[in-house]
Amino acid sequence: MEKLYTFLKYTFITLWTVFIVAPFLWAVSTSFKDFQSVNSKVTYIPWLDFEPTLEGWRVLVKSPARGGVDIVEPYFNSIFVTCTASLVSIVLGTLAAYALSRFTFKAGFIRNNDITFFFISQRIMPPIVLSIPFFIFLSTIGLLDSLLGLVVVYIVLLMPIAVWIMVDFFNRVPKELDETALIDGCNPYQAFYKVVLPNSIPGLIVAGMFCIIFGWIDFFFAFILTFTEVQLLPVKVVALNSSITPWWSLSASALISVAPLIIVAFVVERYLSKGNLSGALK
Amino acid sequence: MKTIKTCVTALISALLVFSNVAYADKWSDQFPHIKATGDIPGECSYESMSKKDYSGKTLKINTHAVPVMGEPTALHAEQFAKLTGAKVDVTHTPAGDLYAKAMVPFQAGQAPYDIVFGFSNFINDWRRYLAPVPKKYTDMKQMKDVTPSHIGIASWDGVMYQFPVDGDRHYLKYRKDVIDNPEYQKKYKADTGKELKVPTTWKEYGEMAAYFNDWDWDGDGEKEYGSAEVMKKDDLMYAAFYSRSAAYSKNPKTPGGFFFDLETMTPLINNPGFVEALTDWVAATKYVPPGGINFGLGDEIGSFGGGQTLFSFSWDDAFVAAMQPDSPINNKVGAAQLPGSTKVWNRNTNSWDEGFNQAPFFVWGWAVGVAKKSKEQEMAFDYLCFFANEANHQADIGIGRFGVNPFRDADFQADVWTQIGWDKDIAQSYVDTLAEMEKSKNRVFPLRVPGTFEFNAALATAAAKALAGQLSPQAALDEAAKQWNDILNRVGKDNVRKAYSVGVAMEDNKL
Amino acid sequence: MNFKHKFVFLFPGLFVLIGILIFPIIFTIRLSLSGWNSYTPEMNFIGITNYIRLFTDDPRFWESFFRLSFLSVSTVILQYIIGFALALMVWKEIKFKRFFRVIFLIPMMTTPVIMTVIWRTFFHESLGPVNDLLGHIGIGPILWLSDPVIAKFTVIIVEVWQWTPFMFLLLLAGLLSLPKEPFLAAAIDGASPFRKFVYVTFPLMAPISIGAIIIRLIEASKIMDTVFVLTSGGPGTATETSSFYIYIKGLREFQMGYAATLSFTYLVIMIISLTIIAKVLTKLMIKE
Amino acid sequence: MNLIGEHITYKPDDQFHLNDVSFNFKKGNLYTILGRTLSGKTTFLKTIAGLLNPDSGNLSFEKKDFSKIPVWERNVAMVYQQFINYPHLNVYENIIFPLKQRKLSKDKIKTDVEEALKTVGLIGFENRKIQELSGGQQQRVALARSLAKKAKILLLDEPLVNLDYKLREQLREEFKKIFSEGMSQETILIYSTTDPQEVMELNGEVIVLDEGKVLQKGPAKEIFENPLNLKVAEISNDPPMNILKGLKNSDNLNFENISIKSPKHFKNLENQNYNFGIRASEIKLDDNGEEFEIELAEISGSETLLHLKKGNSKLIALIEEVMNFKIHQKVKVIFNSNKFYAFNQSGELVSSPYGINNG
Repeated sequence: MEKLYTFLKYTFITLWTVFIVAPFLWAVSTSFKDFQSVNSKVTYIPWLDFEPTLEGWRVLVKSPARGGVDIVEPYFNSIFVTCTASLVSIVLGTLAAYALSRFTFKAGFIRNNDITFFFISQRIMPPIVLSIPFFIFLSTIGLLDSLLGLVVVYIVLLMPIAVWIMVDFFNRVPKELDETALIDGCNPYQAFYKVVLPNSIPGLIVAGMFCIIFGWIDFFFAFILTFTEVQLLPVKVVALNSSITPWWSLSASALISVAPLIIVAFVVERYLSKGNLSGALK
Repeated sequence: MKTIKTCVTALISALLVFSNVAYADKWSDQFPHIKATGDIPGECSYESMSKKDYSGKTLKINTHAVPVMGEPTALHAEQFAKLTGAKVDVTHTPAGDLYAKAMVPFQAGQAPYDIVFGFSNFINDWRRYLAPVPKKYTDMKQMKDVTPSHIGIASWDGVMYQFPVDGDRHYLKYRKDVIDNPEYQKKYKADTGKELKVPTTWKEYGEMAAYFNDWDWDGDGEKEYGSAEVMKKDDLMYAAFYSRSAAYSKNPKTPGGFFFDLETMTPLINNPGFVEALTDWVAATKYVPPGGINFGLGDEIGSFGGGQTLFSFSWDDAFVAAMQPDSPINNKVGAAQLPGSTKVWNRNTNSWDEGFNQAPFFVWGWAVGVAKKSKEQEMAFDYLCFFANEANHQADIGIGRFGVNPFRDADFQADVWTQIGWDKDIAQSYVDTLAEMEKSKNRVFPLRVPGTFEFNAALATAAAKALAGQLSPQAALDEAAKQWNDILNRVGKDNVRKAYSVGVAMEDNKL
Repeated sequence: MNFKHKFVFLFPGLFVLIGILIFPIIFTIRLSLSGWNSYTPEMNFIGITNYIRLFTDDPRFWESFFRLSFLSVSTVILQYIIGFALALMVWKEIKFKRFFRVIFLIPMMTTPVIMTVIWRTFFHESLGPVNDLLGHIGIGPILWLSDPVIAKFTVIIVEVWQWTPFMFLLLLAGLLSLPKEPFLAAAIDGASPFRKFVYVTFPLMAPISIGAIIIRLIEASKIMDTVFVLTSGGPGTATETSSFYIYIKGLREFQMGYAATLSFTYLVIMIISLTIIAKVLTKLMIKE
Repeated sequence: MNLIGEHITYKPDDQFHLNDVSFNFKKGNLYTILGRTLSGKTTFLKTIAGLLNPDSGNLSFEKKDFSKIPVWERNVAMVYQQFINYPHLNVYENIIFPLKQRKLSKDKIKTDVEEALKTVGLIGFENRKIQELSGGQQQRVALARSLAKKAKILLLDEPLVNLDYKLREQLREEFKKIFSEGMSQETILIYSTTDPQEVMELNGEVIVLDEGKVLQKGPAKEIFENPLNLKVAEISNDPPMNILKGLKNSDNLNFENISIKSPKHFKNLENQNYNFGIRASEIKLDDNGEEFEIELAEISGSETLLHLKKGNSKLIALIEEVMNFKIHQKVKVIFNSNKFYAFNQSGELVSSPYGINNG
């Protein structure tokens, strides 16, 4: 019985790993192909099945005038916008989440849960609902086609995530902890940053990771709200979709765009392995 | 070494038949793109542009994704910047989003781009936001060479809003190595009792495609299929449907509208002509590659260009891609007019008129305009003029991935194509095909009315349902016609009629 | 605790959110009462004409909504089950634990709009590896993207691939923070692993499960990039979802007023149904 | 110079957590709050700490209105039942946390901390992480932090309840010592518990709390001897006092089917129905007694708890030795009738073996 379970477990894990890795392997292989190797028949292994070329990768750093897309600047733009918006969202979201977790709010029929739901409900809206109003909003305040404008929009996208994760996290941090801090002479702000915050790092890491992911992978707003001054990575990469879909350079760009987040995955995993991702206070 | 190279280039250039004297000059040294011809004198030549000074100014352009149109836009932007000192910012956007990307700021009263690329059938929606092309440019020599149909496409009621930089049409591409193969001709005759030749009707097209479907007829170890077509319900598939419908529904005896009856504004798209075309098309799902029902233009180009299918019809791209030197079917393809039909619907008599009918579809192509709110209109038009100057144009049309296709009388010369390595008879069939389309008196122009997108999307949705087997062709087109009526009511019949009459006038050869 | 300081914590975030969103929401409602489109781009007032059209003459929206319900509910259920299973498997000691954990996280870090292109090539019926490999063992070709029924499952596969990690991470974090006592008690009672799961693990995980499911439902309901890139809603309208339909009406056909009507209606339906789902889940999963 | 509460009521969401509670606590004294779970003990302590604001009533300390002073300025200390320490700090940092917060001089901090560590017996553990400590040690750290602070009011909220039996016993002993020797006479010590035995051992002033209401106030002995009513009798005894409904006549106390000779101290009671109370420890095994059936036998430490049944009467008897019984076994018990309490129909104490002296 035990053996069967172990066998099934490893089988399942292996199958799932294959499922996860397969498209990446395919992307790696495809990124070294050209029109010819993609369109005549299915090929897998470089040299054996097809003659590899670096063209798919080169396109990503070539200027558009040479048929490339030059993702270097957009890459850094994306990092900047994602990190800034995540940081602001985390700060504001964590404060709000703390308030919602610890204090009681009442206004008419509105209670804490309703406020939390209000935050989360921002994510219900399909991006298309917001795109036009945001466009007009940003153009009114003069932030269209700017990094700052994107940061403003991304805050709306990301703060709900931060609030959701952190409310959940704070709810699991015993409130006696902050009470003890208050009793020990901290005012609420000191209690928050001297005691609650240092003990919330695991929660902040998860929230931060989700913010970074959701910021990094957004395409729609970056697409609608920028013109020429500012370009983000996904928008730039999608501009490779000409009449011919260039499988090779899209594969290369898919790999390149996921790369920085793999670091995030390792950081998160490290906290998971230390066993204190959310259990620090148990 | 360099001098030898230059000499050779010059020699080759000299042999070309361009009316202008071609020679390597200081401009081609600086801009290798035009090394074949050197600068060709004109109002917007390299020479002329270098005399302008736009330093300190910025030109903003939204163009298509790289490389089709996107690469030449960026390339000429770079050249333009070098020549005039201007700063040129270029953004690249996938085809499906070009409309919205320009339309959102237009409607919000903004002009983030001085120059917007799009399709020629955007003209009715866009023209109120675009600056007309000034007389200075319409009178230019390079404009005189543009064919009348392309002037017509770029204009609205006689006013040119889009600067001609490209020409587009749908035509048939076929595998010459199969159709002209005597063995296959014999085999086909034996098996079907019919001749294997370039199909002249959609029925023949279908029979041949079905015959050459799902077996390895080029001996590469992979299966080949009958036809690659744009069947994916996106922004291009209804164009394929119109191409297939033109022969059945564009009756030279019944002027006054292809999509609507101009008098009553009744949608015509559910008449037996269109139903016949859709029935053909549903049958076509049997002879496309696996997944062919989900092919977009890119898939079509990849499939035909990769040697997977016998036929394909749509824009130039698939043909030019197939003729690239590294293509597996280089010089194995032929071009011909879209197939016709042996009957055409007559809506006046409510019956079929028997007899061969063929109607080329001047599907929209790349178009580009200058925003009315742009503060740099002069520079913007200079850029476009420079983009399409003769030296650039001649270099551009030879590069398949650029997507710049013939639209000037001078382009319809076989030599233009043989010099980039095409076989002579292929080049000849290509230019003949294109030139014949220009001459035809039974042409169909794309729908350019308020709500164009709604009309086309409604049709595409209905056609897609028929292709997927969700509805019968008649039911699908009835549904589309009903939606067209709804759209008409929303938009206002008179608005649509007014706009549509402009296109009908071109179809009826009145412009 | 109740201090006046509580507002200092809450208000910055709340007001930033309200400040940025108030305009879009009011604008959307107003827009939905107008006939704004590509040829008349103005805020004319046409009353509830758009709403009448939506409720009497737009079966395609409602079809897309039910399709969306099917897709999002089924993907979320699958993600939950698989995510939970994976989390349980790498919760305790296992070989290469850290490797598997990282691998399992990675899919959600890919940009859907780019990654789905890879999937499209992956499932390409004649040039993709899946059909090619299946062909070697005599299966296929399967019409992954062009069969109305299979295409839905392809969308589900891609969604499950992309977002199971989300569930996995939340559930794993939840598992790792569970108190040890109930497990000790169960171990003393000699409960089988199955009983331990049913009576200890699962109830303890219920609150975090509900949160994760709701958030995933919200996100899954916005499914668009995947559909857009994989199938463009096709074949026919077989994979069209609400947000994709709204996108078509809005940014493709430029019927802004009508798209706003769709959006607002969609928003109201979603808020109501998510509230109900949350209540039902709480009732089902937390027995007190 | 007292901590005085007057008519304190706290009633969020229309449910009483504290209901008209008044008290007067003097410096240098130990007060124990006895009550069952959810009786309002924690609310009571938190109100004094300032973590909760009562809806009505006054709270003053040293003649100042306490309600105007926020928690962090009240100079109180509190130990929670869930060993609350700062997990991100080590033992030493935990203990100096409140001192640093008060910006005391370094030397003062050092001596205070060492003193506190010594008191709780954690010398040598300064650099340990909190997670590395056992529950008992964690609670000692919490206590040390409270002690080092030298607060004027020290609140302990069931500090021992989450520890295992042996540790509890041990720490309780230590607490007693600390309270009697280590505490300054300036401190008011308030200790809440559910455990009557703890109350007895700590031997301070007791407040019995139930559903937010004060049921009885007085010295521990008084509470034990004269519980004012059934509720108090129940709360202040573990196992709870057995209550038997019965009729007193001139000689006997008659329960359902038992008759016992009426004790002397009942002689002035009118003959009528009463609720008679008797502690579990006053029921003994005796072959001459009444026969009962054993429903359950629990062994705890050196004692055995017998749940007995006869007809509709149920009793708990505490046998001070470890014995093995079978369920449904019949045993005979006698009642130490001298230790009977009598409560009237509305539950108030009317007669006690220790002589009733309330008005």
